Amino acid sequence: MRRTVPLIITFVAGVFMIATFFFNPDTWPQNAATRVKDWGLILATFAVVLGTGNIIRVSIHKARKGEERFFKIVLLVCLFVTLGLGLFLGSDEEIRSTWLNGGLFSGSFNPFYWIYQHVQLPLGATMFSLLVFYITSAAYRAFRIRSFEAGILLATAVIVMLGQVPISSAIGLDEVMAWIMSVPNVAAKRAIFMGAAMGIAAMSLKIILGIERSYLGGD
Amino acid sequence: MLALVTIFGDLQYPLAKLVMAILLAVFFALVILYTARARRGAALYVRPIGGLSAMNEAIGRATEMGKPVLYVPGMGDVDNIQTIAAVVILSGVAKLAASYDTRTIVPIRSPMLFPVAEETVRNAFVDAGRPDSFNRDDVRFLSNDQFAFTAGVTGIMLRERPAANIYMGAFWAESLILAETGFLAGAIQIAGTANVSQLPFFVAACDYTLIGEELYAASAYLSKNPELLGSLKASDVSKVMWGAIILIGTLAASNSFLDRFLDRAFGLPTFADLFTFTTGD
Amino acid sequence: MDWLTRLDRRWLYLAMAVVVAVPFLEKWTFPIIPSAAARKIYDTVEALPPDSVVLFSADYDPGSEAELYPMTVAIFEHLARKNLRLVITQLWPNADPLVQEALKTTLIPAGKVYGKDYVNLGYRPGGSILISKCFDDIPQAFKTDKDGTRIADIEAMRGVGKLGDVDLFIVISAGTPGIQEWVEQGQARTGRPMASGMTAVSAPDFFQYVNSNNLIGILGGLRGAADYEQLVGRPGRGSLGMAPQSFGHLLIVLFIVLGNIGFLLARRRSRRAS
Amino acid sequence: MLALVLYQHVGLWVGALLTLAIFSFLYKDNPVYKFAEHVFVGVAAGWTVAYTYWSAFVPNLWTPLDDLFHGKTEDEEVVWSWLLVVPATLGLLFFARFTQKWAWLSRWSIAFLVGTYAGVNLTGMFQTNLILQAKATFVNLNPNGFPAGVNGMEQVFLYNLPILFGVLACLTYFFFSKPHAGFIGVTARIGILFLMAAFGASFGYTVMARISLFIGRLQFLFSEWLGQYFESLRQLA
Repeated sequence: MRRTVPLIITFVAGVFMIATFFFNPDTWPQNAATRVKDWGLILATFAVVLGTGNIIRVSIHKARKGEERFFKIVLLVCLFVTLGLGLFLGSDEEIRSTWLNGGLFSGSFNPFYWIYQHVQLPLGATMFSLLVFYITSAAYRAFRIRSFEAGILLATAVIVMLGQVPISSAIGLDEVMAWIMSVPNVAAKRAIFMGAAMGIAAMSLKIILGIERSYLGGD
Repeated sequence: MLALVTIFGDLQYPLAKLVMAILLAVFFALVILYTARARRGAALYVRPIGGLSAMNEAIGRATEMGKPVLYVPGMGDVDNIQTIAAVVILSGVAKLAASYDTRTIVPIRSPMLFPVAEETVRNAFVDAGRPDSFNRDDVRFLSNDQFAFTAGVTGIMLRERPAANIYMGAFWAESLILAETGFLAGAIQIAGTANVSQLPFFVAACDYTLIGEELYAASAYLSKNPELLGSLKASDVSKVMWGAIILIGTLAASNSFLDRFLDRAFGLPTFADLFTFTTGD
Repeated sequence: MDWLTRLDRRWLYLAMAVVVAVPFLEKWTFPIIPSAAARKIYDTVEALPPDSVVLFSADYDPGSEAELYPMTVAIFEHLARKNLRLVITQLWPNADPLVQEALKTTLIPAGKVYGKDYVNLGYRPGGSILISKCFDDIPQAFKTDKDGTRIADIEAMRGVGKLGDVDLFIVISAGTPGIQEWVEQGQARTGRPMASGMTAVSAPDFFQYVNSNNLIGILGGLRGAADYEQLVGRPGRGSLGMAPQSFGHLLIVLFIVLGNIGFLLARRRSRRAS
Repeated sequence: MLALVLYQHVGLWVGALLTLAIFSFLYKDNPVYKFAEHVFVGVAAGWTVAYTYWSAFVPNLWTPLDDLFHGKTEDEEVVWSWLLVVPATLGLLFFARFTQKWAWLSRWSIAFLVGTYAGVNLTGMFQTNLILQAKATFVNLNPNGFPAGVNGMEQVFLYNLPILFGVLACLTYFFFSKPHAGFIGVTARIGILFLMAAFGASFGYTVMARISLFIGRLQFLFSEWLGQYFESLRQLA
């Protein structure tokens, strides 16, 4: 039961998904496959509860031990306030249509959405924007002519960066850039994709056949 | 042949799917064949992968310094095979670290990965003979939000000061935020991903990077299960086969002779059409 | 010279912030020489005979407005000056507000008449399947325009029954469905010229279509928008973005050069020492 | 009125101060950043649960089951609604981990997920990342085989041949079962050069997009936030 049943489940689920691939769209096997894929969403909702429970547990544990107590309390307060507001106010039709269709929420004032818009969005966008600085320091530090390979890395990066400065067209640098983008870039990416696809196919097959089973926890 | 086409029913373009089914079957056969050979004990040469030996060194250094190892199993969900490869590598890393009595901190983004990762690390400690050393707080679900997770991981890097940061699995824009912060914190960094767009950043900012298929190969190495290496051989044979297919395709594209021959002999369209899927596939 | 290799990263950060923020806040302009790719698109539009049909597909949404909206405006501006028929389609559900906004500043002030000079067929789901249907029969695939007018009753759609009747495809896209689908189901099957614009991040994936002659040219990110704005002589958000971006790029290149000078000097010194 | 104040002023101030708190990290880690980080993790966690509840749990599980018990389900949907018991059970099995005795049951859920997506990925990746990429590499190497107006020599020697060679060389780099020596070694080395050129190019091309993100934040800080107090800054938007 402990070892065999999970392996049977994996095998059946995997073989089913592979088989349905070969049917036409809008035939029952393909529709069934879509349903089964949707079940993943349902499982995810249970897992989210599990994960959030872990955040709460670890935070309380740390706060008890006095490690960063203030910050852990801040975290817990933010979590429970957002969660509470969300469960009560998240049923708002307009919010849900915003979630589904993207764009900005235009409905009447809603504290839950307020938190999303004025806390979560700016924090995420700012974290994202830190990249412009990290890309600078990474380029400075890593692009050294240590070897021929490193020299190539550096040279293409510099050509492409200069190629995007809008006066580069005067000396045809944008053409050089276009060549780099459409020849070495395309060739390397294709090979990576093809190699990775073989790696994925081999790994998936090993999982389905039960040869690779470490994801189920040790033997 | 005809029977197969019939089984596949009224496909819009049965040919490409049929060709794919055959190619897939050949690939499966190769994997099963070489796995069976490896199981029977045939010696298989496998070339060394730089990042792997570096991982051992990094864990060793963390142990000497008395600091933990940070292992980020990617931002992908369990539906992404990269994540599964990351879990397999995690079980190897955690086992090695556990045998040195070194902690492995594993921040998690995907809720569904969380139970899997916790189980993996716990088992690693059990296998290393130190079940009591496992600390449940070390496998942490941080956040499902991409950048909240990133903020959380950078926090761990700066405050718990792991001596080795290992990033394996699927990564997106956060890759460089993680790798640069890790560098500032002075950790040895090893990355591995098949997300092509993020490879440049890992290559630039980390000490070692496993590129694309190397990630899957590494998981086969680390699972310490000789038969798993058989699939690497199968994948190599398949690469030669695909190289040949590409050359034939190029020949066909360069000279219409081959296509005319296919047409005359089998009533087949062009060679490239064997690999052409139509809309909706 | 050791400091050159070990510059505190915070100086880099500060320099980057200044180099991007100052030109942005001060609205500096940067000279723009349009790329060959943008010029090729411009020339193709210029060379279209009067009454030609241009199909413009807006396949993006507000998420990539910053890069793709300026492009849309610049291209519309160009089309507004020509005597062409413009057919607008959308494969993404939230593109319409942006299309409307762009029309308001370009075709409408130019006196173009809806239904006669241009038509907006609006969003339809289906992606590549929709394009494939259009290949055979556009009126059948779309049935009506955005406002519910039957396609047969629209003057601008006169003689436009299938994709083969289109003289130029222009596709601005932020992802899937988008350029790839239009190339495979539209351009490749009809052999008509196609131009496209995309976000900078996705641009590397599309250069190969230029080399295979599927696309006559591509506009990548804000730079592409700036190039086209320059060509039509209407500087906008694209052109404004060029100064911070160019200085940012030049700064990184400068840092790379400095770092390498320091690195090479240090290496030479250590070689001499040994 | 209160809503307006909250939106226009309090909201912008909160957003702006949190933005600055994150930027302060560039100087060094500090309590203000730490505060923002913990707020972020807390809010995101609460938001995720609420979001998943309303956008996945309710529409995909609760409503169909509720309809089923009230006889509102359409006939062709009945079977699928009943089958929802399967994912619901598998979801609940996650919680078996909290018991000593039944912990192993949670493996069933994991096995289902991993098996399903292994199957999905296997075919999907084989098609798009292997077959279609290989097909794209069927290049024309005949300089005379191009349409009129295309420079055949240029196409072949500048584009098609290097791409073909590059793909094969990079694939050689991914050889695991042969030592990288001799012919394979040289080819693999050339493959590495192609890989490095591609990485450099992608790196350089991404800078532009990252600068735009930072400009977006500047726009928020100067135009939206300070702009409402200082007219001269407002036009930046």
